[in-house]
Amino acid sequence: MHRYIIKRILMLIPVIVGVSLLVFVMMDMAPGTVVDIIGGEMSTEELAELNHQLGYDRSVFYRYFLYMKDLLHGDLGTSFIYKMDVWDLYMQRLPATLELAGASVLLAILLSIPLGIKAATGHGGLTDNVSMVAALLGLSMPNFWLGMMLIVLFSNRLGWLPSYGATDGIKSLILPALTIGTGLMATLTRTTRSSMLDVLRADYLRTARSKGVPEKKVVSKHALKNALIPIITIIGTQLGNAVGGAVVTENVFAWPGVGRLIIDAINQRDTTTVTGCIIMTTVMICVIMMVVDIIYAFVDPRLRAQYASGKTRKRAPKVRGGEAA
Amino acid sequence: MSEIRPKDTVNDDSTVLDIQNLTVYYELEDETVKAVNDISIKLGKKRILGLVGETGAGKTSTALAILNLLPNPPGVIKSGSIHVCGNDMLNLSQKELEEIRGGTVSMIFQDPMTSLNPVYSVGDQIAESIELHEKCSRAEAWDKAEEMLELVGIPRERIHEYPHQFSGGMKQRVVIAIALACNPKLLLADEPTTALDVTIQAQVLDMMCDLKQKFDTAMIFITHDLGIVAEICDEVAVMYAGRIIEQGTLEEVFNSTKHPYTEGLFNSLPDIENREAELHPIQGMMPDPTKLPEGCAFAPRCPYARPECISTPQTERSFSETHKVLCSAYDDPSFRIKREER
Amino acid sequence: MSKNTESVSRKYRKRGKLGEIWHHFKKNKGAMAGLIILIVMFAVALTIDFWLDQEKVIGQNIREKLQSPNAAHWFGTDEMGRDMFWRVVYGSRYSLAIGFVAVIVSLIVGVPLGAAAGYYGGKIEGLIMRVTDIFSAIPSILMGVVIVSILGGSTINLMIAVGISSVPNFVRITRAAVLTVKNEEYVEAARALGKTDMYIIFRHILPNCLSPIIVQTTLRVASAIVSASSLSFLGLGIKPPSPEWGALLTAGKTYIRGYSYLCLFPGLAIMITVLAFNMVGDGLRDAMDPKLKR
Amino acid sequence: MKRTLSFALAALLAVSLAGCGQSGSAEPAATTAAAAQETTAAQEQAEQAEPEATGEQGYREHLTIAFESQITDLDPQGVGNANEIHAKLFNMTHDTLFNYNVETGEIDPELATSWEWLDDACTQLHVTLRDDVTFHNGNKLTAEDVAFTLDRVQTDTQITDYYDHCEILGDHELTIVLKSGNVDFTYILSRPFDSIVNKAAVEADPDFGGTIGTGVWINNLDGYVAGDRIELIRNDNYWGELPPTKSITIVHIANASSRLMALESDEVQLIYKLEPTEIELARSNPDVEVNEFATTRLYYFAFNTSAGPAEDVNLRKAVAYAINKDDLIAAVGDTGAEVAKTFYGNAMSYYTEEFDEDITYDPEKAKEYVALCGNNTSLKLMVNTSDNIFKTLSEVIQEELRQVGITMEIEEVDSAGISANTRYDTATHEAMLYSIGLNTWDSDMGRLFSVGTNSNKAIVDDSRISELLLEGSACVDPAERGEYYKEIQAINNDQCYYLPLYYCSTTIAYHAGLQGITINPTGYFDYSQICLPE
Repeated sequence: MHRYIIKRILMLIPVIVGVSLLVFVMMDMAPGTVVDIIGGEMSTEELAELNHQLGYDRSVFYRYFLYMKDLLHGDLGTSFIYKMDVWDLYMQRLPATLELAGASVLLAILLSIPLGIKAATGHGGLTDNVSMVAALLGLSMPNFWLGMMLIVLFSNRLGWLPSYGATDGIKSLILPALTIGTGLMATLTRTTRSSMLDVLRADYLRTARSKGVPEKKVVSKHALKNALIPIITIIGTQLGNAVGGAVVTENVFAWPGVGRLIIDAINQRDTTTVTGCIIMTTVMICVIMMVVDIIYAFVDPRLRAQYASGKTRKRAPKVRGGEAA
Repeated sequence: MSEIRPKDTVNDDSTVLDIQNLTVYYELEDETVKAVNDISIKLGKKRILGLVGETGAGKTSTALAILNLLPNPPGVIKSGSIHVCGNDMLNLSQKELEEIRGGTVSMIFQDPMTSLNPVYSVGDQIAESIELHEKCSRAEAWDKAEEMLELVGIPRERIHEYPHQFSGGMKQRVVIAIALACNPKLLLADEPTTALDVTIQAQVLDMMCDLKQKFDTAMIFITHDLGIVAEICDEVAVMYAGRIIEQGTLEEVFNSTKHPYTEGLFNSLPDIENREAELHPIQGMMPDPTKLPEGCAFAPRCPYARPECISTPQTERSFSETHKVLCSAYDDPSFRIKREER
Repeated sequence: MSKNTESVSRKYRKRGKLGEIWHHFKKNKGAMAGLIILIVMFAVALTIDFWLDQEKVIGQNIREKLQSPNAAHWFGTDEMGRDMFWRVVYGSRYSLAIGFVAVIVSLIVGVPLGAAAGYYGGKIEGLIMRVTDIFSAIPSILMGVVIVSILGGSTINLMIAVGISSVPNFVRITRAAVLTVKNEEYVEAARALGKTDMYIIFRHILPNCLSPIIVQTTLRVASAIVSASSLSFLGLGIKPPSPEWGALLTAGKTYIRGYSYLCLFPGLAIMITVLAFNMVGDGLRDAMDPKLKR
Repeated sequence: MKRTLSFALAALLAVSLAGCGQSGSAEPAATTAAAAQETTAAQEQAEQAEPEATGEQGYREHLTIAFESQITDLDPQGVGNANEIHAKLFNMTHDTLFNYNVETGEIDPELATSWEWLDDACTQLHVTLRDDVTFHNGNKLTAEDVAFTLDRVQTDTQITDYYDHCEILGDHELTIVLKSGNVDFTYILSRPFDSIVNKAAVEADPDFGGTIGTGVWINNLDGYVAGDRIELIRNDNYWGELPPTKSITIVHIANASSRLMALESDEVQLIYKLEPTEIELARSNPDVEVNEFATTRLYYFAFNTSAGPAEDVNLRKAVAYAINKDDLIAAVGDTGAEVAKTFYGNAMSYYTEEFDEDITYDPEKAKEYVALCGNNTSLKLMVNTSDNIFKTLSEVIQEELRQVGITMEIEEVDSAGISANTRYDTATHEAMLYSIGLNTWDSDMGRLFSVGTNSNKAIVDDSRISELLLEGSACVDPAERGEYYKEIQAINNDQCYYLPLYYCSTTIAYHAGLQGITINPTGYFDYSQICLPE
């Protein structure tokens, strides 16, 4: 397992180098630089001076080189917009993002897995049909639209829940978590169902039944554990996405998360902030995926054996069911 | 072919399995597969019935029906009754069924590769059955599981290992251990050796015979390998397109074959003593199980068939108390198949 | 059950592959409903210029601004007095076009890359997949934002942005599909006959990978429409006065407190379209893969 | 030396909005003198009613304000934060030397108790400071801090073009020396961006030392989430009057509708900028008070006069005559907006009616000019997508130009893009829509013409205008100055470098009963005294 984790971390390095280069180059291609944002009414000379200070008179690769040199020392750089270390900026936003990601994923897990199982075991029945239609609807709803409609209904018309920000504890978490959670729930229900359906036809379930294992236990013990791998994969991916910042939802709810920070930073050409946050996101996703892999190992002894031999998982287990955008 | 000799018939009153007029359909959206059509089987204690037939003849469906484990939908038992040790399998509550499955009857499935749950250790899977039926503690169940494992020839230390750590033959032994864990009265073995290579086949067969002696189990042995049947079975039933077309003691069926299909089966076996001899496979294919004819389903392939064979329903004909054949050719008292003439 | 697949495979021979797919597809009520919705939408989108006066869509009439839905204006009017119904209807053009072109962009880029990675393996695969990893490390919506910032806001650029951000998906899917057929006998045979790699890829491999790609395409069109409207929503959209749905939503969000119908209808339009694509995609997937038939 | 303020400005006066909720808020509080009197009266009432630290009337301890854009920097001299939003914060956390009195248009003392120009050319300003002021960190305010603050200003041409150095005469006394004369320098120093910071604090912590000021409110950095929220705690050692409110949170809610909804559900108590269409809705809510008033923010259409099709003055004129400014205002829905004839709105001094009929909506005339343009009748308009108003304006203008035969293509870019494309030295735009928050003093519109700076969006390099601007700044005689500024307006109307469109109005809305807001047409509101009786 140790070897596996080390390998995983080593594999992260080229991705970080590549991602940060990509961000630098792309941000450089976008019209304007951070100097244009902060240099609102400056004179040509002042702009030139600022350009020089921030390295914008040199090529993008030079700036990238400088950035990477700092990164080697663990320094994510300084934001020229917020006049803060990017690390501090990120850490200011991370709790809200994690809160939202955790809440929505938890919501999805609590609702979707039982529902997906119910749909699969009662395949073709009422629960199945209703939940599949609902899931498809959930999957098809643009979540910013859903968010706006929820705000209009629950905070404006009914006045039950706050409409913005992360100020009111659980209460302010409900609507945004529901907004992100809907898509998640839809995907997860579909995944659970199809994964369960695949497993429910497996020979070993017949074996279990022929042993006289009660149907409930056949589903909850024998089938579920086998169906879990794709479910965990989806949860991991979704959690990863959410940790990267549910950009649009955060925007709708003025949620102080990482996604909104990155968008603001992109709009203000704050390259260091964008790069730093995306690097951190990559790291976070890597950590999540590592945890997911470790959970895999608990669930599936075959994968455990694979890790023990130090091999990384070749591919994510095949996942069916639509992905949320 | 090995020598056929009559086995001592143990005449025991208690019937372990009694199937009467069982019919099983798979009802798909736009068609119905008639998998099992009106079959009856009776099996006494400690007897082994060989259920023989081509793929798709309805053998596995029959076995699953006995456990009332047909995949539903689409599988439905249309009519008939099944009694195992006096229990009406088709009218039991779910709970009673669960008690019988694995306890009184258990089944060995065809493919050991997929029959074991990959995410639980073999010990867990054996002990589960014991725990359920013998009402014992978890530790006792595991002890028993270890014994079972040893019984089927796997070192007890491997009890904590997972299916993927075993070879195919070993897995089949585990499956057998699971099936035998609770000393079932009836064991349904669905081609337990097909997936294994020949040397291992022999081992497994030997083991099963030993175990049968030990536990006094009655057995339905599903196979299409007549050699195996000859070796271990007491009785034979030959299935074709969902019907039992010939049924009798091993001796009766092997030595005085009556049905043209059974004859065809024997003819298509290679003759070890005469390597030069030509093989005589049965011509044609199994009929579409969704469109079975009124009469004999084998008629299109039957060398003796007459036009009315295919249109008139067949009647059962008994040649002895135990030997029954489903072929209208015997309406003509002079009719003999070639094998018998030889 | 074995019998099941047997009879299914028999049917294959009878109907031909396409006929078989259609046979299964049309039995799926949801998929058919989706298909009908899409056909209607396409018909409207393609012909609308012939029967609808442009003036109805872009003509401003300040005096009638911000009317709630009524008999004259079914979906109400917007802040410039334009009829929302016709704007939403007309917007289908943009949204469908964006969805399709975006996916075509990602197909054109993603499928050859994925095929090359899967077919050649080794260093080429390593390189392509690492680059894909890097691209997919950036959340796709952010990728879209950056690309639109680079290219500037316009319909074409929005399509490109959405298209590029879903390239990694197609690379992965294609590669996985290619890997499964790469070692099939017919490919070996073609190789043994000395056919060129290009020939083998296009003639033997890709045609056999089509079903996952087609299914993915349909589902991706749906998500491309959502992504595009999200980008529009973030203010990186389409030039006025084009009534693209995302742009309508963005305009509407400013009035959401008082005139929420301005958001409601474009949102519903997006939802129904995406739903239709999803249903068709699901239907296709089930129809194309008999072993997955539910 | 000071001028009298025009009547309209008086109408926008500082309002303490205690009483006007019952009667006044239903009408646009904008433009009549009567309204002004009413609000002033209300203010007096409020002042009388305000209990002196006794518990007779309870006040909410905590208030939340929602801003429409993000605060990125808590330091008044931070690079790139000279805008309305940051001004509102600095007004609360910091103090300036002088206070611009919106009512009188005069400069009042703030940290400076007295000042005088030592010479007629207005190059040396002698300032005496209060001696009872401490910073949030406990340090005393000294002349050192003032000099340090002014030296710190690096990127603000309004300061750097004039400021030379300070001569410190004592702990609380100094002379500010300018490079060239500027009558308006005290006005410039009243801007919140020139708030005084503590030298010791900044030197100890260059990143956040600047957040320490002398104002009523202390930045609580522990609660600060950059770009999202700012926590303020009352400075009980403040030298001036203290509000009863104990703490304030400033949050960023970008969407106007969301802000209103948050206000209506009492999640926030004060918001700025309502969507014009929602003003009536907000007014119909008894828990919400709305105030609408004119501002000095000018929306304008600028041509790139240095290159491209708009080099042709005929095209510029054609566009000028084709645009119907009233229609624009109607399309935006800004009922309180005021058509701009030149850079001087009637809220400002030097506004004259002379230019009112100079350029008016006249499609026929526009067509005549179009005819003079030959083939040069297409124009690309660069529009900032981050503000819906620009989008709306561009759509209407596009339609109006189409009527007279000019094809205008709209090119959407974001804020950074528009800045980058319209840099003075490398401008690539053909025309653009933009807005500028003008200050109320006369020379401020010079920013539009200042050669070599980024605020010169028309890339004007008109030597006569530059000359007039310099002379105007250094001229003490109001009448003479007026002539200079009049000539600049005439030149622009003749050349159509800029087409001033309108001065927008804006709205604040707040929880009914909220008091203590000081409005400023520049948008530099002072919220430091807000409180909400319960």
